[in-house]
Amino acid sequence: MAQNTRFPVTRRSLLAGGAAALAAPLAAPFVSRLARAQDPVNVGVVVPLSGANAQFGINSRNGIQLVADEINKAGGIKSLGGAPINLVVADSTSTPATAASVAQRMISQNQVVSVLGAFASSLTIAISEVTERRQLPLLTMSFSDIITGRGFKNVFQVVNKASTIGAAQFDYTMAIAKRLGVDASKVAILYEDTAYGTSQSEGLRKAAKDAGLDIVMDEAYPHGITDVTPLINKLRGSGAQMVFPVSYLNDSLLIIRTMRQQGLTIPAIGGAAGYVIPDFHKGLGELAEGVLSIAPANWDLAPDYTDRFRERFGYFMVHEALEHAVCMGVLREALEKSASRDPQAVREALATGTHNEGWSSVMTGDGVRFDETGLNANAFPVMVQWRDGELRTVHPAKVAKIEPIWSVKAG
Amino acid sequence: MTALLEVARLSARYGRGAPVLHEVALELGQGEFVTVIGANTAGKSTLLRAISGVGPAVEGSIRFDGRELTAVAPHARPKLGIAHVPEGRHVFPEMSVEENLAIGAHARGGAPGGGAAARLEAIFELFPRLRERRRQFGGTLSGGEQQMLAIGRGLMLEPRLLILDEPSLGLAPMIVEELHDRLVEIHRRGVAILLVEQNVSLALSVASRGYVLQSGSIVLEGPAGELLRDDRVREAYLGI
Amino acid sequence: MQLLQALVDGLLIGGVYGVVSIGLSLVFGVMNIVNFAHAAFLMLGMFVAWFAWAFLGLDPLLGAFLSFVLVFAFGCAVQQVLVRPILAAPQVAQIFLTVGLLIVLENAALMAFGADFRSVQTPYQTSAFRLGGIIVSKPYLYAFAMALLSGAAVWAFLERTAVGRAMRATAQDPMAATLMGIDTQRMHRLAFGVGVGLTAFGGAVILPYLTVSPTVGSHYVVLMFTAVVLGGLGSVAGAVVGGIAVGVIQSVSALVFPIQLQNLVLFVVFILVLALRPDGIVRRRGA
Amino acid sequence: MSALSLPKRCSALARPRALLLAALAAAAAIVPLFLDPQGYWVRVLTLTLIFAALGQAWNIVGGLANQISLGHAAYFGVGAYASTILLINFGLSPWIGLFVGMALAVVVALVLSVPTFRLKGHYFALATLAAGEALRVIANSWQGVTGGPVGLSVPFMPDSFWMMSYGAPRPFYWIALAALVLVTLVFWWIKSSALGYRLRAVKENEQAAEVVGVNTFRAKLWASLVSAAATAAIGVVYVQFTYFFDPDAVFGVATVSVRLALVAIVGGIGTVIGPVVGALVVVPLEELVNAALQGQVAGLSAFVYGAILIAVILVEPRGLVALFGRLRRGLGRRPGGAGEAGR
Repeated sequence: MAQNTRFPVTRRSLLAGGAAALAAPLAAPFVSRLARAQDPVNVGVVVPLSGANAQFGINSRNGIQLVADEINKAGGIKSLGGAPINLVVADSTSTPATAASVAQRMISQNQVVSVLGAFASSLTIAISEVTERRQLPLLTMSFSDIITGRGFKNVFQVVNKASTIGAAQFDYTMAIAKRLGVDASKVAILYEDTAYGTSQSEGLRKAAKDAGLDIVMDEAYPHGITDVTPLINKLRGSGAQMVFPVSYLNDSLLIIRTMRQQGLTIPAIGGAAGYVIPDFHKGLGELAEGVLSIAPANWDLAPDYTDRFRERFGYFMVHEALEHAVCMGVLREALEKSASRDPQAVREALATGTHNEGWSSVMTGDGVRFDETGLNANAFPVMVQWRDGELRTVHPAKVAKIEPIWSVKAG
Repeated sequence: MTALLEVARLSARYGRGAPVLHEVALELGQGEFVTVIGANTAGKSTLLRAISGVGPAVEGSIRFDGRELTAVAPHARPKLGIAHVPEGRHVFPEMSVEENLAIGAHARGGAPGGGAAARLEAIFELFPRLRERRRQFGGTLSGGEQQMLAIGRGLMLEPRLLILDEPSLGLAPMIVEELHDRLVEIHRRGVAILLVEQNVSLALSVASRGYVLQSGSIVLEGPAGELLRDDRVREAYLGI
Repeated sequence: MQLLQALVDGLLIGGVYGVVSIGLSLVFGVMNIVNFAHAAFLMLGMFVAWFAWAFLGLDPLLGAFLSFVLVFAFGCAVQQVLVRPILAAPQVAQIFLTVGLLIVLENAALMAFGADFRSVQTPYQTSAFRLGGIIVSKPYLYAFAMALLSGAAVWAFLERTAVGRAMRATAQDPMAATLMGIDTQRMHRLAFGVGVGLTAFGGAVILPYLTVSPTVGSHYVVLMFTAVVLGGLGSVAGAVVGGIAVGVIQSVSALVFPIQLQNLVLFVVFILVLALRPDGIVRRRGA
Repeated sequence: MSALSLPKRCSALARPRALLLAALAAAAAIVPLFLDPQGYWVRVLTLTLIFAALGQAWNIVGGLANQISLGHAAYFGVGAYASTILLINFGLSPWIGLFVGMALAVVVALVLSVPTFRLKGHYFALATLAAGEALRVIANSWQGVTGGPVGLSVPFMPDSFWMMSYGAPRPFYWIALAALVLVTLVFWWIKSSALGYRLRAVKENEQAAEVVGVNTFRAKLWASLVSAAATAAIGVVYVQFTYFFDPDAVFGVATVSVRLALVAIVGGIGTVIGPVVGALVVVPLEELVNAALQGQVAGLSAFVYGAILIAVILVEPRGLVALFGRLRRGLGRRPGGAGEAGR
C-alpha cells in the first residue's frame, strides 16, 4: 500500500528499543524541554487509523504528510531558524474519549504547538475540549456546526459548516437544474443517522423549505445499514424527482445500485463523504458517470498542488486530504508569522489576517481567513460531478472547470 | 493366553484433590465376564472412565490385549475393541435410534452397509424394541429403551470388551432382569464384559468373577460365587 | 402489493442473513461458544472473493467457493491454536477471547488490505426481474439462491454423511461421542472451519451488491446474533428461519415505522422471543 | 431492604485486607500531586479509575452472581444523558443529576429484569447486549431530547465542585477515586452480606438455590439494581470528565459494555481487587500501545492491543488475579484447564 509511509522516528523512541518502547511515553516528562533553534516543531495529528473511518484517517494523514515533507524540503520554518516540522501522528480510534486522551498525550508529552484532525466530528469535538482548556490551536476539516458554535477560542475550521454544505447541496442543484432547464419540484432527502448525516441534512431541509419545494420523503436510516431496499421502495413510491442522499460509501453504493435495479432513474445528488472518493467510481463504474455531489473543496481547483499528491500516493487528492493539507499550510503560515513555538502566539497568528500562501491558497475562496468563531469565512462549497472517471468541479460558475450535465446512467 | 485387560498400579485424581483411585490392579481374561462392586463413591466409574480414557489423568498402566492404553487417545480406544456404555446412558437425544446405532458403524471406519447392516440386524434381534422404535429420537425413549440403545450402540463397535456402568440404574425390576438376560446373551456370543452395578446380587449372579472396590482400592477379589457368599460382601453390599 | 414486495425483499435478504448465521449457530452447537469474531470471517470471505474477482476475473458467486475453502482452512487453524485451549475455560473468558480475535482480524485485514472500500462490478448487479408489479433484484436473488444452496449442502452434510453425524453427536454429547470413537477435537476443528467457511461463502455471494472493508463485519454482528437467537442457538435450520425472520421484520417494519428504528424493532422482537421462548422459535434442544 | 440486611460479619480475616485497601486508596489519592495537573497521565489514571469503578459495579452482578451482562452501557448512558440534559436545560448540578440518573437506571434495570432474568449463560449475555443496543438506537433517534447522533457537550463552566466542572483532569481523579472506593465498599458489603450468600448460591446452582428456598429472582434483582445505579452514577462522572459524548460513546457495545466487563474479566471476576487490576492493565495498556506505535502502519496499535488481550486470556482464562496467585504458588498447572473430553 502506498499509504504505508513511515514517519520520522523520534529521538526518544530510537533510544528505547523493543519492549522498552512501551515505556517511552513514561520517560517524556524528563526529556529536556529546552528547544534549540533547529529543534523540530512538533505538530500533533490525531486521525482514525483503525475502525470504520480508517480510510479517511489515512487519506488525511497522507495530505498532512505531503505538506510537512514539502515544508521541510524547502528549509523548514524560516522564522524559527529553519526548524523542521515533526509530525506526531496517532490513532484516535473511533472513541471520543480516546481521541481526547491522545491529544492530551501529544500536548504534555510531545509539546506539540498545535493539533490537526480528527476527520469525524465527534472526535474533533472531544479533542477540542482538551485543546481549549490547554489553550492550544486545533485545526480541523470536520463539518459539524458545533465545532465553532461553542465560543471556543482555539479551534479553527477550514471548511464550511455542515448546515452550509447541506444548504449548498440543495441550492446549487436547483441552480444547475434551472440553468439546464430541468423540472424539479419534488425532492427526497435520505441520510444516515450519524452526526454528519443529521447535521448536513438539516441545512438541506431548511434550504428546500425556504425554496418552497415539496419534500416528499425525508428519512434517516441507521448507520451501517445492510439493505436499503425498504428505503428505495419508499423512495419509488414517493414520486420524488431527485434525491439527496447524505451517506458514506457503502450506503451510497447500495442506494445507487438499488435505485437502478428498481429502474429508478432520478438523479441522486450526493452529500460528499461516500460520493467523492475514488472507491465510488471504482465500485459503480459507468453508473457513477454524471453523479453530482456537493464537496467542501475539490482537487481540480488547484491541480498544480494536488497533482503532487496524486504522484506520490497514486490517487487523486480527495477532499479530506486536501483540507487537511490546507490545515497544515495555514499552520505553516501562522508559525512563520508568529516566529514562535508558543501555542498562544500561533493562535494569534492564525486568527489574524488572510492565509493565502502555498497550500493555504488551495482552499476555496482566495485563501483562508478565520472569523471570530474560528470558522473559515472565505470558504464556499462546490458542486462536483463524475465525468469520464474524474471528479470535476461544475458549480459555482466562477470556479467551475466544466459545464454540468443532467444525466442518469441506467444499469 | 494373555489377559484381555490388565490394569496395574492405576491411580487417578481430579485436579489437586485426593486420589479417587489408588494403585488399582485388575485383570480380565478373553471373553470373561467380570464385575466391580463397591459403594457409591468408591471410584468404580472413575475406573471405567480411566479404561476408556474419558476420566481424569491417571498414573499406572492399563494394557489391552497387550497394548498400553494410556498412550492411546480416548477416541482411538473404541477402534481397538473397547465399548464403554456410560452411566446415565448418554444416548444422543436428537438422533433417531438408527442414527444412534449408525454412529457405532462410523467408528469402525465403515459406512452403513455390509458388515454394519448385519450387526444392526443382530442388535435388532437382541433388542426387538429398538427395531420398533428405529425412527424415534433417542431423547424420547423410555429409560429402559435408552439403556438398550446405549448397549446396542456399543455393540455396533464390535467390541471385544464391553464396559457397562450401572446399566440398571433407575430402571424397573422387570426391565433390569431382561437387561441382564441380554448381557448374558452378549457374553455368550464371545464378548468380554466389565460390569459395574449397584445391584450387587444381580451382578454377582451373572458375572464369573468380581472385584470389590472401596475408597479407591481393590479390597477383595474372587469368583462371583465366593464373593456372593463372603460375609463382608453380604454385610456391606447386600444388607444381610 | 407493498406488503408483498416487502415480503419478497425480506425473504431474499433474510435468506442470506440466515446462511451467514448458520456457522455461528453450528459453532455454538458443537462447542458451546458464542463467537463474537464470527462476522470478521464474513469480511475475510468478502476479501477473498474480491481478490478472486480483481485478479482472476471470477464472479463472486463462483469466488465464493474459494472463499469457503480458504476461510475453512484458516478457521481450522484458529480453532486449533486459539479456541481449543479455552474450551474448558469460563464462559466470560471465551467471550473475550473472541472479542480479542475480532480486533485482531479487523486490524490485520486493515494492515494487509488497506482501508479502501472495495466492490466488484458484475453485469447483473443493477438489474432485476419484474413479476407483475413485484421487483426481484437479480443480485439479491442470486445471493439468496447460492445461500440456500450452501445451507442445503451443510444440512445434507450434517444429516446424510458419517462425518456430519459424528459432528452432531459431538454437539449432543461429547463424552458419548468420544466413547463411540469420534475424535471430538477434530470435530471441533471441522465445525469451526465449516462454520466460518460458510459465513465466508455468504460474504462472497453478497459482494455483488455490497462493498468490503476491514470493518464491514460489524454491520452484521447484531443481525447474526438476532438470527441465531430467534432460530434457537445451535440449530442449523433455525438459523435460516431466524435469518429470514430478521429480513422480513426489517423489511416489513419499514412500512410502518421509520427505517431509522428498524434495529430497535428487531431488538424488541429479539428480547421478547428470548423472554417467551428462550430456546428459539424453531425447536427445543433436547436434554 | 430485607435482602440487604447486614449480618454481624466483620470477621478478623476481613480486617487486615480492609486496612490494606484503605492504605492503597490513600496512596492512590496522593499520586496526582506528583503529576502535571493538566497532564496526560492524570487523565489516563482518571480513566483507569473510572473503568475500575465501572468494572467493580459490573462485578456485583457479573462476578457475584455470574450473570454476564453485556448491556451495562444501558445504565451508563442513562446516567450520562439524564444529568447532562438536566444540566443543559435547567442548569441543574450534575450531583443532583447523578441521583436522577441512578433512579432512571434503576427503572431501566427493573424493566429489563422481567425478560432477562429467566435466561441463562449465553442467552442472558445476548439479551443484555440487545438491550444496550436498543437504548443506543433510542438515544440516536430521539433527537429533540438527546441531541441525536450529534451528541451533547457539557457546558464550559468555571471550576466548581458544586457543578462538577473542572478545566484540569486532577479533581476528576479524586472524584473517580472516591467513586471507586465507594463502589468497592458496596461490592464488599454485598459480597459478605446475606445477599452475597444468596448470589453465590445462584452462581453455584440456581435450581438448587431455589429448592433450598433462596428467592433467586429477588437476589439477582437487588444486585442488578445496585449495579445499575452505580454504573449510572459513574456515567455522570465520566461525561463531566470527558465534556462531550454521543450515543456511541456512552451506549456503545465496544466502547462501554464490553470494555467494562473486560476490565473485570481481565482482572478476575468476583474478586474485590480484580476490576482494579483489570483496569490498571486494560486502560493504560491501550494508551501505551497507542503511544508506542503512534505513526506506524494504520491498524497496528489496535492489532497489538487485541493480540495482548488474547494472550492474557490464553495464559490465564480466570484473570490476572488468578495468574498472580498461580505465580505465587509457583505451580504451573491450572485446575480446570485443558482436558476437554469430559466437558
